[in-house]
Amino acid sequence: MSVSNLLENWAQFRHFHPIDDKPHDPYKWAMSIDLDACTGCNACSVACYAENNLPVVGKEKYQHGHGMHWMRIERYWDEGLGVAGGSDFPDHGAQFLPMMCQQCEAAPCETVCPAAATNHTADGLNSQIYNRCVGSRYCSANCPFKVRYFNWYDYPTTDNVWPAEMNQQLNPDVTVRSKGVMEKCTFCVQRLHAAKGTAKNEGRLVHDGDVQTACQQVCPTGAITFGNLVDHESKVHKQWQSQQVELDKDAQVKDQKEGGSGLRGYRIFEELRPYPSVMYLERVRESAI
Amino acid sequence: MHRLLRLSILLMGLSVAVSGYAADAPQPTLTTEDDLGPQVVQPIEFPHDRHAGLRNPGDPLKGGMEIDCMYCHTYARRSAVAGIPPLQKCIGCHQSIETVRNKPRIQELFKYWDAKKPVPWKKVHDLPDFVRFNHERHIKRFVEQQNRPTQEACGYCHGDVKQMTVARRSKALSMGWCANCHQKDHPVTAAGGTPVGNQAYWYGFQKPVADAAGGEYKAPDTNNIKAQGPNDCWQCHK
Amino acid sequence: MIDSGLDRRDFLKVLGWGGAAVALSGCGNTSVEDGKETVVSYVEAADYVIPGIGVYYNSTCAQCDAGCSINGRVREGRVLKLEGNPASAINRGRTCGLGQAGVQHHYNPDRVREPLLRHGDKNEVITWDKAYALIAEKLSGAKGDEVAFLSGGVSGHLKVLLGNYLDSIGSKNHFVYEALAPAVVRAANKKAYGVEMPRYNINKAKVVLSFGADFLGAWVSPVHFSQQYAQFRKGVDGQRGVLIQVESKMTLTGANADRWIPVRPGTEGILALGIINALGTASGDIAAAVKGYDRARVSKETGVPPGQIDKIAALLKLRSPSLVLAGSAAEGYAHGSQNAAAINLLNQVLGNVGKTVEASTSVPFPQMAPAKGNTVALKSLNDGLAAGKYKVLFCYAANPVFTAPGAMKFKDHLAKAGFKVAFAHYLDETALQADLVLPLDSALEDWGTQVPEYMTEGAQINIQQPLMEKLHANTRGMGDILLALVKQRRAEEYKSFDDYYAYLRGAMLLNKNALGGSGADDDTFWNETLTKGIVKLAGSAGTLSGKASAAGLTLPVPSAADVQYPLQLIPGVTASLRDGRHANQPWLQESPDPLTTIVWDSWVEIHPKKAAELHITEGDIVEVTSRSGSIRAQAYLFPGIHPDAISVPLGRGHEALGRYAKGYGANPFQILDAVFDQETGELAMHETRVKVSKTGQRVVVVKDEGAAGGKQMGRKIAVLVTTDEVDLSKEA
Amino acid sequence: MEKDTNESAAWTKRENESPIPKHERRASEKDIRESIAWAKINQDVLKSMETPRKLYWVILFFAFAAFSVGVGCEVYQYQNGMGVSNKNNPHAWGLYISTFIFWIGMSHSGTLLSAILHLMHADWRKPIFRFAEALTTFSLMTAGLFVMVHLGRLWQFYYSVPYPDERGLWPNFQSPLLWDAMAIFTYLSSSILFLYIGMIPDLAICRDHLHEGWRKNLYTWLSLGWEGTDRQWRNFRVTYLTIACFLIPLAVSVHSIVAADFAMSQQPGWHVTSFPAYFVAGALYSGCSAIITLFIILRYVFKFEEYMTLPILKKTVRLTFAIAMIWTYLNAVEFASVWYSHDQASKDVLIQKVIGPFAPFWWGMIFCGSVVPLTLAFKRFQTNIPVLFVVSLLLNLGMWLERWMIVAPTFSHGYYPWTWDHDQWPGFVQWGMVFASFGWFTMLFMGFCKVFPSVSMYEVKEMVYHRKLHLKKSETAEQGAH
Repeated sequence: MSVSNLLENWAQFRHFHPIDDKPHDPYKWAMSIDLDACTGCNACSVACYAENNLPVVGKEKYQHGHGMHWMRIERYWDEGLGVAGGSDFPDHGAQFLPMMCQQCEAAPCETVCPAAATNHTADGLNSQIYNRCVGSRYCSANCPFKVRYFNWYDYPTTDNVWPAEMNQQLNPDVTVRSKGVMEKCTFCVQRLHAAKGTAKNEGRLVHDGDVQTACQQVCPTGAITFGNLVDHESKVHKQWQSQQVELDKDAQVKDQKEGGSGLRGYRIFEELRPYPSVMYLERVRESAI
Repeated sequence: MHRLLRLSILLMGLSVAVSGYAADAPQPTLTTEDDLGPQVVQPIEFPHDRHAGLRNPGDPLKGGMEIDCMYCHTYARRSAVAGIPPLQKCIGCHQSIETVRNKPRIQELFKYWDAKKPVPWKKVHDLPDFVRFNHERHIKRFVEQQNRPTQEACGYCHGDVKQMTVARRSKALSMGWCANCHQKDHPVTAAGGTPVGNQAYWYGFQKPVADAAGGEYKAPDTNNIKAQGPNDCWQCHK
Repeated sequence: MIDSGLDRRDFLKVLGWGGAAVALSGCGNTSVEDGKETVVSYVEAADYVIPGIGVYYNSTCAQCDAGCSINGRVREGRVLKLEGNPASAINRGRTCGLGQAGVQHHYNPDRVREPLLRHGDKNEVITWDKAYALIAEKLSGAKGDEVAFLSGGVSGHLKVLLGNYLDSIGSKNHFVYEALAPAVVRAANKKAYGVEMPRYNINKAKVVLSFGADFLGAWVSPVHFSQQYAQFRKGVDGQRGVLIQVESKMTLTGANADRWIPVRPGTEGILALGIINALGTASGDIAAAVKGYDRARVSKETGVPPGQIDKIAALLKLRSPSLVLAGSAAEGYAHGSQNAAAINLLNQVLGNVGKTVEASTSVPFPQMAPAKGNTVALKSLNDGLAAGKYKVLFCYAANPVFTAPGAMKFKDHLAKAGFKVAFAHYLDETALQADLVLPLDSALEDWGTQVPEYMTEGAQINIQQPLMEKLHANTRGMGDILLALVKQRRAEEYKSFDDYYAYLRGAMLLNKNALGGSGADDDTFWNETLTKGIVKLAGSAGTLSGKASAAGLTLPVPSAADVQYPLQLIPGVTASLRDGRHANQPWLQESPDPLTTIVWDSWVEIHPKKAAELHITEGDIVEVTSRSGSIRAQAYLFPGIHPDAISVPLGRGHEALGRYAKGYGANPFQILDAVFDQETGELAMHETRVKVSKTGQRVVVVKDEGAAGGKQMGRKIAVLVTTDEVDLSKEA
Repeated sequence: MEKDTNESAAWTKRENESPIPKHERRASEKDIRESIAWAKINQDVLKSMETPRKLYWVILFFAFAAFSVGVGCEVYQYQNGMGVSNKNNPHAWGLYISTFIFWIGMSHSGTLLSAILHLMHADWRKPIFRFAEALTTFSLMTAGLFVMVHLGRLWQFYYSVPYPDERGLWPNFQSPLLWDAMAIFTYLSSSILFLYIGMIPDLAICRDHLHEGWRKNLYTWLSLGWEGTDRQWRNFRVTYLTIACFLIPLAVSVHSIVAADFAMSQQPGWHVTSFPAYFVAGALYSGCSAIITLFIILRYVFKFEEYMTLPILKKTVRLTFAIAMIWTYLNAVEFASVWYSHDQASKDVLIQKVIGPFAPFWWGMIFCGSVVPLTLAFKRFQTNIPVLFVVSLLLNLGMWLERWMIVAPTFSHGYYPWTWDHDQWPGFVQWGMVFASFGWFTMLFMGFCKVFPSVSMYEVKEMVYHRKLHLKKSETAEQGAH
C-alpha cells in the first residue's frame, strides 16, 4: 500500500460520525437488549463460550481477573440496599445486565491501537485482528466498558483448557487465540460473514433474521435483538426507532422531553461519545407493589 | 555553511526522498514464476497435467484430458473450504478405466480404496490458521458471474496447475499479494459479467452515498462503479 | 437437516473426517506453508456433506429432564454447537446455559471409555462380553426381588425396555430417584387439581405469585417458562405482568421479581392462607380455615409486614387472572405438603384454575410416559440396602452416593449390596463404589426417545439421535446395553433387533399411524421423524378435577429458635449445576452464579446483618454444622436471604467425577438431616438446621463481581424505571 | 603547562598554610577555582577512567546480577505469557508502564543541563552536564526496554513500526503509543549524537594520552581526527549549538507525548489537559534529583571535589527545589481541576487515591515529592551531602510513586464499576523487571564512566578560563578604582 493509498484509506477508515458523511450502507449491525426480559440466566455467556472458542481459564486464573467471558452478566443491587435509610433486602430483586463489546462507532479502542489491529469495518463493527495485535493492551486501557479480554497465557497449550477430545468442539470458523493478543465480542462476525456470503451468492442483501448472534439465538426470553440498523424492515431498526435512540447522537432528543419520554431505550456512557451500537431497554418494576 | 552540515543535510534529504519514493511506489509483485513453493512429496504422485492439461490431438494417450477443475474439486464452489475430493471420486472414474488400471499409482490408489482409508494428501496451499480464504465467493464472482474460464479463475491463486504434475504453489499467497488484487478496480460489468443486485458495493469499502434527502436506502448506479475486493480486515481474519 | 432418503446409519458410516486428524484453527501455523499439514479427505461422502459447511441435526437435550429439542451443528463429522430446535413447543429454538454445555458432556476428557471391573480402588479393563457374562452370572445367583435397579427419571422406549428387563428378571424393584424433583408439589397438585403437573400459563397471567418456584432457573422446564415469562412481561392486553416471589433465599426468579418477599423459612403456607384471608373472597370451609390467619398473626409468623400482605391481596384482586406457584422452597419442609396445599388453595380461591392452570395432555402411550423420580425411592432403596436385601444393584443416571443426605449413610449401606453395576459416563462417586462400571455413550452419540414430564402444547415424543460418530469405540448406548441384557433372558423375543436402533425404529414404525405417519412408507416416515426430532401427538386433553377445599390443612406455627442450631440451611439449586451431575463441564463451572457471580467454588450465603452478628466477612471460611455433619465453605454476604437462614449451593463438592469437578467446593447434601415430608415421605430438603462458625481461615472469593460490589456508583449503567414512568405501548 | 602546575602547587601550599585564608573563603563560594591547572583537569578526569578498583567490579557484578533477574523474568514471561506478571483485566499495564515513565522522566535532566542551560549560558553546568547527558541516554535505553517488555507479543513489535511492508499495512498513526515510540527513538538517537559530539574534543585528549591498546584505537576512531584547530572548534560549536537547539523541543515533546498516552485516552484520571506540563515538570524533577544522587556519588568515588563543587551542587539543589515547587503546584492544579470538574468518575479516582486502597502510596508520593523537597529550601542542607543524598533518593522514590499513582488507580477505578478491582498487587515478575532496570542502568552508567570522561575536560577548562578572565578583569577594575 502506497503512502497515497494510506492517506486515502485513512480518510475512509477514520471518521467519527459514520452517519453524517459516510452512511453505513448497506449494513450497520446493531443490537438491542431488553433488560426487562433478561433474567440473568447466563445462557448467552455459555453460548458465547461454545461459539467463539473461549478458553475456560480455571479457578486460579479467574481469581486473578483472567476470565475470558466476552459476554458477561452483571448483577446490580438497588442503590438503597443495605445503606442507612434503605432496605436490608433487595425488595425489587436484582438488575442484570449483559455486557459485551458495544461495537462503538467512535470506539476509544480503535484510535489508540499502535498496530491498527482494531479497526472500524464498513458495516459498523469494531474489528479485532488477532494476528495483527502486538499486545500493548492500550485498547483495553481506553475502553470505558472494559470488555476487552487479553490472552494472559497461551490457553491452547494450557492444561485442561482444551484437553484431547474437548478440542474437537472448537469452532473452525473462529481463530483460536494464542498468548499476548487481545480479544472481545465480535457480534459473531463469522456468522455475519457466512450470511453475507450466502446473500451475495444469491444476489441480495442479508434479510432480517438470516443471521443471529450466538447469544441472541440461545436467549430463552428473547431479550436480545440483533440485526441491520440500516434495513428499515429489521426488528432492531424498528426498536431503535420506536425508542427514539439514534446512533450518532450523544444525547437523545427523547431524554430532553419534560417529564420523561415514557421510553426505555438508552445506551451506556453515551455522554462519553463512543456511540455504542448496543441499545439497552430499561428494566421495569411495578409501581403498584 | 560547513561541509559537515551540508553533507548531513544532503544525506538527510536523500534518505527522505528515497524512503518517500520507496514508500509510495507500488509494492513489487511477488508473484513471478520464480516464486515457487517447495516441491511437495505426495503419497500418490497425482498428475494434474494428465487430468486437466490440454489434449494432444496427435496422441490422445500423451496429452491431457481437459477436465474442469471443479469436476473433482467440487467443494470449492460450494464452500469456503475447498477440501480434497473424496477417494470415491477417483475410484468412480478409475474403476472403469482399464488401460491404466495396472499402473503403480492407480494400484496404490485402489489399495487405499480397498482398505477404506483416505489418502493422506499433503496440503500444498496452506494458509496460516488465522487467514480464511473463501473459495466459494471467488468462484461465484469470477466463474459464475463473470464467466471467466475456470482454469483462469483458479489460476489466479493456484497458478497453471494444468501444467503441473503434483501441484506446487506458484503464487506468494501473502497478504500483500492478496491485498494487491483486492485493491484493483474491477469494473463490475466486465466482459460477460452481470451486476447482481448492488453487489458492486459490497465489494468496496468505497461506499456510495445514500440518497440524502429521503434517507432511503438506494442502490448505487452500478454502471459507473468499479468494484474492489473487500478491504476490511475481518473479511479474512476472524 | 436431511431431506434426502439416505439412511442415517449409512451416513454415520461415511462420516468422520479421518478420525483424529482434526485441525485446531489458530494455534498451528502462522505463515504460508507447503506440504507440512496433512489434509484428510473423505473416502466416500454423501452429497450433502461439504467440508466447511455445517450440517444440522435435531435431537433432544439430555442435560435435564425438561425435554428441550436441540439442533446440533455438525461440521466435518464433529458436533460443534447445540442450538434449540425452533419447532419444539417446549423451547422454541432456545436453550439454557446447561443445554449449551451438552457438548462438553460429550467431549469430556474424563468419560469412562472401557468397561471396568473394579477391585477396590483398582480398575480392570474388561470386554463387553465379559461384562455381560458377569452380570448374567451374578443374576443367576439372585432371586428376582434381590435385584434392584436405581435410575434417574426415564421415559420413552428406554423405560419400556427397562421395564421388560426387570420383568424378565422378576424384579419389581425399580427405584426412580431424582434428588431435586418437585415430588411434593406433584402430590399436592394431584390432590388439588387431579393431575400431577398441570400446565401453567405464565404468559396468560397478569400477576404471578410464586412461592419459591424458580421457574426461570431450575424448576421443571425453565427454558419454556422463560419464554412464557418474556410474554408475561410484555403483558396481556398491554398490561405488563407483575411477578411477586416469596421465598427465604433469593433464586434467579426472585431476582427478577417486581417484589421479592423474604419470608421466614417454612411459613410460605401461612402467608398463602393470610393472603386468602386478606382477599376476603373465600367462603365455606376455606373461609373457616383461614379465619385465624389475620394479618397480625401472619405477619408475626412469616415476618412479612402486614401492609405488604394487603398490597399483594389487593393486586391479586385487581388483576386477574393471576397464577400462584408452589415451588421447592415451599415443599422442602416436614409440612411441605401442607404448604403446597395452602398455596394451591390460593390459586383456587383466585379462580385461576382453568385459566392459568390448565390440564396437560397425556401421552397416548402410558408405558412411555416418564417414570418420575423422587426421593421416596431413595429412602426405600436405602432401607432395603441397609437390610441387606439386594444381591445385585444396577445404577443408571443417578449418583446417590453424592446426592443422598449424609444422615442416610447411603454409601455405607450401598456396600452391603452384593454386586453393584453402574452405567456411567464418568467415574462418579457412585461408580467408584460399583463393582462393574459400564461406559455409556454420550447423549450426542446415542439413540433414544424421550417423553417430557412437563408438556406444553399437546403431547410429544422427543427423538434423540447421534449427532456424530462415537468418540470412544467401547462405549455403548444405554438402550443397546439393556437390549443385550434383556436378550440374555428373552433371546427369542428380541432376536429380530440387532441393536437398540433397530428396536427403536421397529417400535416407532409399529405405531406409525398413531405417531402421525399414516400413509407414509416406513423409510419416509422414519426419516421425517429423525429430521424433525419431535413427534407431535394429539394426545388426550385432560381435565382438571378436584375442587377447592381446605380439608386437612394444618400448618404448624413456626418453632421457636433452636439454640444449638439457630439457622435454617437452604440448599441452593442453581440453574447450571442442579444436583451436580454436570459439574464436570467446565463452562458450567466457570459460568458465574447469576446472583453471587461466584465461579468454581461453593459458598455460604449469609445475610449481611447476620454476618455482622457472627463477625463474619466475605471470604471467611466458615464451618456449617448440622446434626448430620459439617462442611466448610467460603462465606458470601448476600442480601437476598432471610437472616435466619443460610444457603449453600448444591452441585459442587465432588470427590470424583472428573478434573473439573473434583475438589471444587463443598457438598451440602452431606449434611442434610433425614427429615421427611409427613404426607408424601419425600425428603424435606430445607428442614436441616445448622450453626455457622468461623474457622479463622480466609480466602479471596473468586467471583466476577468487582470491588464495587453490585453498586453502579451513580453511573447510568443498568437503569431501572417503574411502570408509572414508562409507556410500554409505544414500543415496537 | 609547567607553569600551571606550579601555580596549582602554590595554591595548595597556601591552603595548607592558613586555616581559613581569604581566597579559600571566596573559593568555597566559587563554582570552580580559577587557578586550577588544565593539566590537572586532564589528569583528574583521565584518572577516573583508569583501571577500576575491585569495588567497581563488585558493584558491576551486582548490577549485572540485578539485570539478570530481569532477563530471567522476561524469559519466563515471554514463554508463559503476560499473565505471570500478575496483570489482569482491568489492570492491563501495571509497573512496566509506570516505570517506563519514570525512566523517561529521568532522561530529561541531561537535556536540561546540557542543552537548556547551555543556551542560557549558565556555565556552572559545565562540570556536570556530561554525566547528566549520559544519564539521559541510559535512562532512555532503560525506558525503551520497558516498552518491549510490556508488549504481549514482543516478537511482533515491528507491527507498530512504520515501514513499507509486504502486507501493505501501516501502523496506526493516530495512536499516542506510536508517537511515543517515534519520539523516544528520535530523542534517544539525538541524545546519543549530542553526547557523542560534545565528547569529541575530550576523546581527542584521551587519545593523546594513550599510546596503544584498544582504547587508543577506540578514541582515535571516535575522535574523528580532532586536532583542535580553529576551524574545527568553530564547526564544533555550530554543530553543538544546533543539536542543543534541536534537542530542547524534543525533550519537551517526548514527555508531552508520554503524557499524551494518558491524556489522549478517555479514562478518568488520565483525560487531563494539564498532563503534558505536569509530566514535563515531573520529568525535570526526577531528572534533577537523579543528578544530585549521581553528583554525590561521582564526586565521592572519583574525588571530583575540585570540579563538582559544593556551589554547583547548591545551584542544582536550588533548581531542583524550584522544579519541586512547580510540580507541587501542577499537582494541585490537577486535583483542583478534577475536583471542580463535576466529572464523577475522575473524582472517584481521586478519592480512591486519597483515601482508598492506594492512599499509602499516594500520600507517600505527596510526602516524598512535595514535603521532602522543603528541606532543600534551607541553606544549610543545600550543601550537606549526606542529607542531600538521602533527600535525592526520596525525591526519586516519590517520583516513581507518582508514576504508579498515575497508572494504577485509573485501571482499578475506571468508568465501569463492575470491573473495579482493588486487590491488584504487581507480581514478582513485574517487581523483578523494575529491579532489573536499575541494574541495567547502573551497568551502562558504570561502563560509561570507565570508558568515557564523565566530566567534560574542555568545558571545565573553558569555564576556568572564563572565570580567570573575569577575575582578572574585576581585579583590574578594582585596581583601577583604587
